[in-house]
Amino acid sequence: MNAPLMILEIAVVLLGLVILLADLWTPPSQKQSLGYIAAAAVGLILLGSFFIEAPQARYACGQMYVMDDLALYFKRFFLLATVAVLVMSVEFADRIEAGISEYYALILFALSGMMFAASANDFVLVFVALELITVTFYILTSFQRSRVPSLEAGIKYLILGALSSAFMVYGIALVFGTANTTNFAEIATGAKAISAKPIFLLGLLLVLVGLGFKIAAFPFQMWAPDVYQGSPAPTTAFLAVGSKAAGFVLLLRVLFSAVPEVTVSWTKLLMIISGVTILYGNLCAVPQRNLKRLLGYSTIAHAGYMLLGVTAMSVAGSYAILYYLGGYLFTVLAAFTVICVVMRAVEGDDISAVAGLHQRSPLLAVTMALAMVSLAGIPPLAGFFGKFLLLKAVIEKGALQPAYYWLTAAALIGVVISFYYYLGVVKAIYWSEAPADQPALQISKPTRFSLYGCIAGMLYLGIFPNDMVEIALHAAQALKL
Amino acid sequence: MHVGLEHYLLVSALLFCIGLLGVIARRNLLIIYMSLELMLNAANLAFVAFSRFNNNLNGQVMVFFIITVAAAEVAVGLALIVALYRRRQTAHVEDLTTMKL
Amino acid sequence: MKEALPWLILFLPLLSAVVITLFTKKDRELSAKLSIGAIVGSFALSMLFIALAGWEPIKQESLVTWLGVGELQVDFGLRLDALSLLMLLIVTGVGSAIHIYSYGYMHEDRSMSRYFASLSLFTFSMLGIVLANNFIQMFIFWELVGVSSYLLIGFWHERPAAADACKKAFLTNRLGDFGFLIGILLVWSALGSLKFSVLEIELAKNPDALGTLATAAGLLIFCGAMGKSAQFPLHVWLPDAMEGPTPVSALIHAATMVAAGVYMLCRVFFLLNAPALAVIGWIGGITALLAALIAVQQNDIKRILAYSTLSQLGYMVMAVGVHAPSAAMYHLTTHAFFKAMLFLGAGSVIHALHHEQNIWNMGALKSKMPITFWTFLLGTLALSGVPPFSGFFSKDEILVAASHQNGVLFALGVLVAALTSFYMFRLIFVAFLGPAKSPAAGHAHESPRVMTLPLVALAVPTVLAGFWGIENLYGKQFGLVEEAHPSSWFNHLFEPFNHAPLAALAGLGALVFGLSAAWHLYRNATRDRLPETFGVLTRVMQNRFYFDEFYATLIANTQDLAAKAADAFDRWIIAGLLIKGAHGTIELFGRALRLMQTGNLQTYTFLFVAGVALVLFYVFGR
Amino acid sequence: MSTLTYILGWPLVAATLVAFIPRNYRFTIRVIALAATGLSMLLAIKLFSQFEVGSAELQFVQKVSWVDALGISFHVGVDGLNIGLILMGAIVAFAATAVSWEIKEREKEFYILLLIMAGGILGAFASFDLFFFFFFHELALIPTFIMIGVWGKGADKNYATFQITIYLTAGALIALVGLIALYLQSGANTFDIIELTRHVRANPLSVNQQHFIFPLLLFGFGILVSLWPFHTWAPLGYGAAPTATAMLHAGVLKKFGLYGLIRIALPLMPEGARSWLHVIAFLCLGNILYCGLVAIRQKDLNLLIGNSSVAHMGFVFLGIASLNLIGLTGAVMVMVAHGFLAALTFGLSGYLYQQTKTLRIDEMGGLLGRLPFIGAALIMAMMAGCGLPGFANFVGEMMVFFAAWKTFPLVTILAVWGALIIGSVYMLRAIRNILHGPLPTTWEGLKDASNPWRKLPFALLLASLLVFGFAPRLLTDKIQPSAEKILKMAIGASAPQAKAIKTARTD
Repeated sequence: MNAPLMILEIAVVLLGLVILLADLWTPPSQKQSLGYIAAAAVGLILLGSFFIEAPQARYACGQMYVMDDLALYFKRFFLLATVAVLVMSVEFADRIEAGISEYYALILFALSGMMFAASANDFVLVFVALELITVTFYILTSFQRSRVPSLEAGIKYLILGALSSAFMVYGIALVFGTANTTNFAEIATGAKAISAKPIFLLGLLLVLVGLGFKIAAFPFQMWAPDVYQGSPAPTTAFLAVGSKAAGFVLLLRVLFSAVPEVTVSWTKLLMIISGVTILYGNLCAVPQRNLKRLLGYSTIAHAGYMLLGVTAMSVAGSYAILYYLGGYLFTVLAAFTVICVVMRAVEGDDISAVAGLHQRSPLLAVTMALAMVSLAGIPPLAGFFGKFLLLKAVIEKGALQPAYYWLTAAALIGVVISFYYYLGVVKAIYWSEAPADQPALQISKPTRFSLYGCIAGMLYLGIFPNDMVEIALHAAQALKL
Repeated sequence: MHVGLEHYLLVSALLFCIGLLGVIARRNLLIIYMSLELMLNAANLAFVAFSRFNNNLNGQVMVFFIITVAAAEVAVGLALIVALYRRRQTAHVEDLTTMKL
Repeated sequence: MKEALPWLILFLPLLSAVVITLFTKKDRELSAKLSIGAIVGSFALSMLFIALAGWEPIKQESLVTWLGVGELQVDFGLRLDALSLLMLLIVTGVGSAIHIYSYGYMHEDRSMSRYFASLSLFTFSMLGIVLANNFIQMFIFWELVGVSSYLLIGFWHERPAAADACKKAFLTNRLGDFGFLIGILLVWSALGSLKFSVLEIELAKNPDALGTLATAAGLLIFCGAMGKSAQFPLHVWLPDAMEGPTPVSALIHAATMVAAGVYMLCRVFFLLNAPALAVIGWIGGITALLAALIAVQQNDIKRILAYSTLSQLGYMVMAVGVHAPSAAMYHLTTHAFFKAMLFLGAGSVIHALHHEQNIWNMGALKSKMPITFWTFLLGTLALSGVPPFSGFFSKDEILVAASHQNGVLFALGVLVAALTSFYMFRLIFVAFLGPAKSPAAGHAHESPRVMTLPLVALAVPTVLAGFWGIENLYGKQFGLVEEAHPSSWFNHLFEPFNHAPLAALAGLGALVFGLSAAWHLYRNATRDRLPETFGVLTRVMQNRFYFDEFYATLIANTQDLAAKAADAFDRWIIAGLLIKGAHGTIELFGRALRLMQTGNLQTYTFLFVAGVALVLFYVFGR
Repeated sequence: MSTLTYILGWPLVAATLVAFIPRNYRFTIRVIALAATGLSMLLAIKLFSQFEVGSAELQFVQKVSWVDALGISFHVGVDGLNIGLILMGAIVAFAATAVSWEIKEREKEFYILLLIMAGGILGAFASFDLFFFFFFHELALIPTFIMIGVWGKGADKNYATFQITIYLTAGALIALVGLIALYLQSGANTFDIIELTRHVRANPLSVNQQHFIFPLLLFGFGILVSLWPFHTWAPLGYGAAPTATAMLHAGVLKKFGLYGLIRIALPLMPEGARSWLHVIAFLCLGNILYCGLVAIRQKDLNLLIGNSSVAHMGFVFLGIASLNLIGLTGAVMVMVAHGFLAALTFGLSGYLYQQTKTLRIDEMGGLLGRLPFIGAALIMAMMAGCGLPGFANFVGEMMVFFAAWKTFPLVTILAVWGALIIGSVYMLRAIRNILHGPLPTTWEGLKDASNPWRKLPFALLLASLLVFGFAPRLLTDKIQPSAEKILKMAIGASAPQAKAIKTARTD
């Protein structure tokens, strides 16, 4: 078993249970602040994770679970994201009629799923971790049961999620049938013999479909806008950051640890998916007026950008994805925290709700503007350096295969289009006609800190990328590309 | 007639397709959901068949996982559908289009 | 000491311009005095320098490299030889007189500081042209002269006419400079240097160095002169330039700046080959005739003088064209004196009549403004070429040269001489003699001393310049030294009749003809009888041969049309069609694509499965 | 720490500082901004005077490793090519801060953005690392958009903001791809321009690679410089921008693309450059003639100045296209001169707008009588704009003409026409309609810049134009060795071309 290796996950699960239990003895008025306790505890676990080192990959549960730099990187990523999401949830708590403690606990359980996903070295664990994430998210998305959009988002996510799980499970079955194992390392060693078998390839493709659904890549992106729009803001944020990152770590593991040879032969397919995803997300976002939906489309586009790193099939591409995710974490959390605070009073999430935000709260306005700028990929913010690394990784391959240049061109067109709508948000915040005398917005201290943290993160990753590049590089090297 | 792996796989594939067809073609959420379960069971069948013919018990372990997960999923899913029904008095997919474009 | 003098001469006016602009703008008196002091100082220093150094060319030309990059070496140097030294004297001398005169003329104007600053700037620029030792330096000052002229013409900028006139002057000059610059580029690329002395040596060594482009280069450079010296067809700006204050017209648009073109042609005479000179001669001739014809039918006293200036400039250019640069310079010199004086006289009249400029509202000024009248008369006599006034000698030299080179141009020259005396005496008869034709003319008073003194001062060279041997200095400069004439002034007076009797007599005949025609038509006249006699011709002359209208149409049909087209293209095709189109396309695509997101779960599942099928087809189906 | 680091650092430090000052301390904020840019300016002047003339080596270098894995380092330095630009940038930044008294609302944000912009601009020109070169440029770009959006003027403000944003980011991204490709293809594994250059000289890029990368840089940078036909953002954007932004962007930031072409594209990709020079030469006519003609038709002063500024860029392109020593030196000279000029004209038009609340040329008139200082300064600026000697622009344009004459005589003739005729047509028209003529009664209440503080920015810019106009060697002697170095790389690759230009390099 080697359970001590899984201490972080165990801690998170225990924390979830503790929260559930604590709920019983907490007076209703205090229940909201359980979220702060949870956030603090997750923060502690995050700190604790820095005492763990994984220079060499170590295994648990019979090679199913792997602990290496990549896993550690993502675990910390998820922990950090959860801290912010929990703080955001407290901000959001008054909009959830009942069961706020369960909401926190579910977030923690989803977190544990993500952390397991980061360590997955076996299709069984892939499936279990993913289902743990997905099933909790069904609930998280529909947590505002009285709101139809929230319910609708839950149902849509449920049906489509279950559909993708079905494809994936069937795919895993086929892979298992042909390779006679579900372990990545064993598949990798035996891949030469089986990679020509169509059944094996079919199985792998179906697994990819499942993962493509998670990251919302074209053509499996349909759910994303609706679910992003309907879910409670913290859920959306967690979905955009955590769930997507989990999808990516699994994608990296499956593609590069389990079946590297097959992956190479699918380069073109991945390139097409990446390019189309970028263009689709950005184009659809252009006429969008609903802020959360706009971010939904925008996250589709960002999945496309990160797929650029996958198509590059190199360490450079992989660590670019890791770096990009790092920046993306702060950026998206910042944006959703702002949305969460601003939309408290407003029904619907139209862009006009942020009009004149700079008068109501300069801090929120600045955060949102920075987040948009970072998403657009402009220095000195994190998004720029991430895109820089991704483009570099792709162009690097261009010399060998000119198709990469076309992919670059598609990415550039996408980025340019994205300026249009990101700037539209900035415009709404700073120079749109806004209704006069809107009340100033109150921001709680933890949220304020969380915002400061996001800003600092965006700036730090944008201006001093060195440390993070080193870390991401180390983590990516665990993939043995 | 000797029943071989291919036959099991064929049945499993058929089951999967039937489920898929149900998901695409039916409008009632409950039926869609049942079709989804059918698809999961198709996978289970494939697993068991592979496990049997490859002499690898891992497949059967996986089936247990799948069954467990499916049970959890069903619990959550049904709860959701019920909540929706109570709210909207309908379980038809056409009525679930407040968010689009 | 001696080396520093020319620099001091050049920079004194600039210094005064800068000091006035930066510090003494508030103090009008002080500004004026500074400016006057600067130019008088320059004049004195010029004389001192000539006394010290003589007229011999000074070898050491450059002091600093102004700009040196690779092959492009531009010095800032001074070329000091008879040509530039004489010109120096003219500019500072005439300039001094006009500066002093301006002090009186502009005394009431509240922007006098600005006036004097511009005037000083002009002096600096003009001296720069004169002293330039290379093309770029000359071009720089060439442009600076243009801009100071712009500032001075537009001095009363609140008057629309003045504002339009300065714009027109600048643009027309720019048109000439365009050719000039191309010419400079041509010469530089062929000969590899911009320095006059180097170019002269190169060309002497190898006369065909410019090859087939020689004529083109010469003519392009002539374009510059065409603009600045207002030669046909770029002459249109000069009459309008009379919107500036009268002293400005005297200094810039009669004596110095407009002469710069002629000066420049003489300076680069070595570059001009025979075909180019022929064209130059013809342009000069045509300008002279055209302007003289127009002058006959003008009624504004300054405009008459302006067209007369044009005509005389044409004369000078014609002289260059008939291979007689020294004659051109000679005429330039004498013309500077008497035309400046004429303008100042006109200014005095205008000042006395409270800005009345129509000669048909004048009359009988002879007795009321005696000094003005007599000096004006002297100027007229000199301009018409009455011996022994300076104009006679210089004009005669041109006619002699023309008679050697080109019979038609000679005839043209004589005709212009006749016209000149006709319109000048018309002016005298109408404006100064005869009855007073308006109440203002009846109450006129002589101008103050500060204005009449310069008139008297300028009258001296007007009368005597023919006897100073200026032509010999110029002749030496251009290597046409004839045997020295150790003759008395009396011999000198009759020398033209001995040397080339045809030209001298023709000139004299023309003078007499013009004078008698004017006497016949305008003695005691109160209105112009010429239009009745000649009808259409005079109307054409009055309307200045419709050049302005022609140019307006031309510009409207070419450049303005092109601008309109470019603007429309920019507005509709690039900004409208391409950019808005691209934007619209993207928006359209976005709107079309998101139609996929119907919100219906069934569609989604279908699309999902279709997507899976697509991926499978991509991998297995091909 | 190199002086250079301080020059670009002070504005950025001040921006951070201002962020922590409460917004009602308006005076303090202003003083800090002025002090920071003023300090930068003084340091830049000191740098300029201490610059060792005649050396093509980098001076005032500072190099700090930034991202080891990628070979990115913070590397600043000056040589002849950027010394003038940095001086110009610092002076314009100060002037832009000084004219910003017209900003009355949200001053804090304005000054933060302005200072970031100033720091970014100076950083972009000082950087000798491809990454930071681009990074600083973008850093300066974002404030531009926001400033136009928030403090801009005119009905087309939003449209202008979007257009300028999309255009410039597109241009910057294309250039970025080119830069990354350059980094990758060179195989030097460093973003350091100096090392990269050294490496590429030893192992030149293949012709194919050059033909692929050069157009990326050309059009990427070209869009940033409003190369025809990618120019429409410029007049529109400047027309809508607040004064200080227009000054900084049109004056300084825009030169980034040109600087990049000279600094990076020419020496590293000589073959690519050669095959595109003709295209540049003809496109530059689009700027000079076409935009000049468009400027003639403008009814809005800022649109006129904007178009004229686009037109002036053509001269720089022509200088680059001529690919000889005179041309490159002239191109840099024009860049510096135009920086001062554009800042000056936009500053003055901003003053006029602030006074009259309109920029429509036909609504103004006779203002010289009411505004002697501003009017005189505007006349001088316009004169400088049509290439009058005495101003730095003349020197640069003249050099460009001399340089281009041998390679592209026809283009040169047309360019001269654009400079001398078309330029003066629209400039004089503007003077005639704005300053000359009778004063309408509407404008009798206008106030001239009487306070020395108000005059200072304009006087400073005018003085700079005049200093370099009268003594161009102050700059050209510094540019020349570096230009020569660039040129050696740009034409050293193939023998015949080198021979043809060799005559241009005998000094």
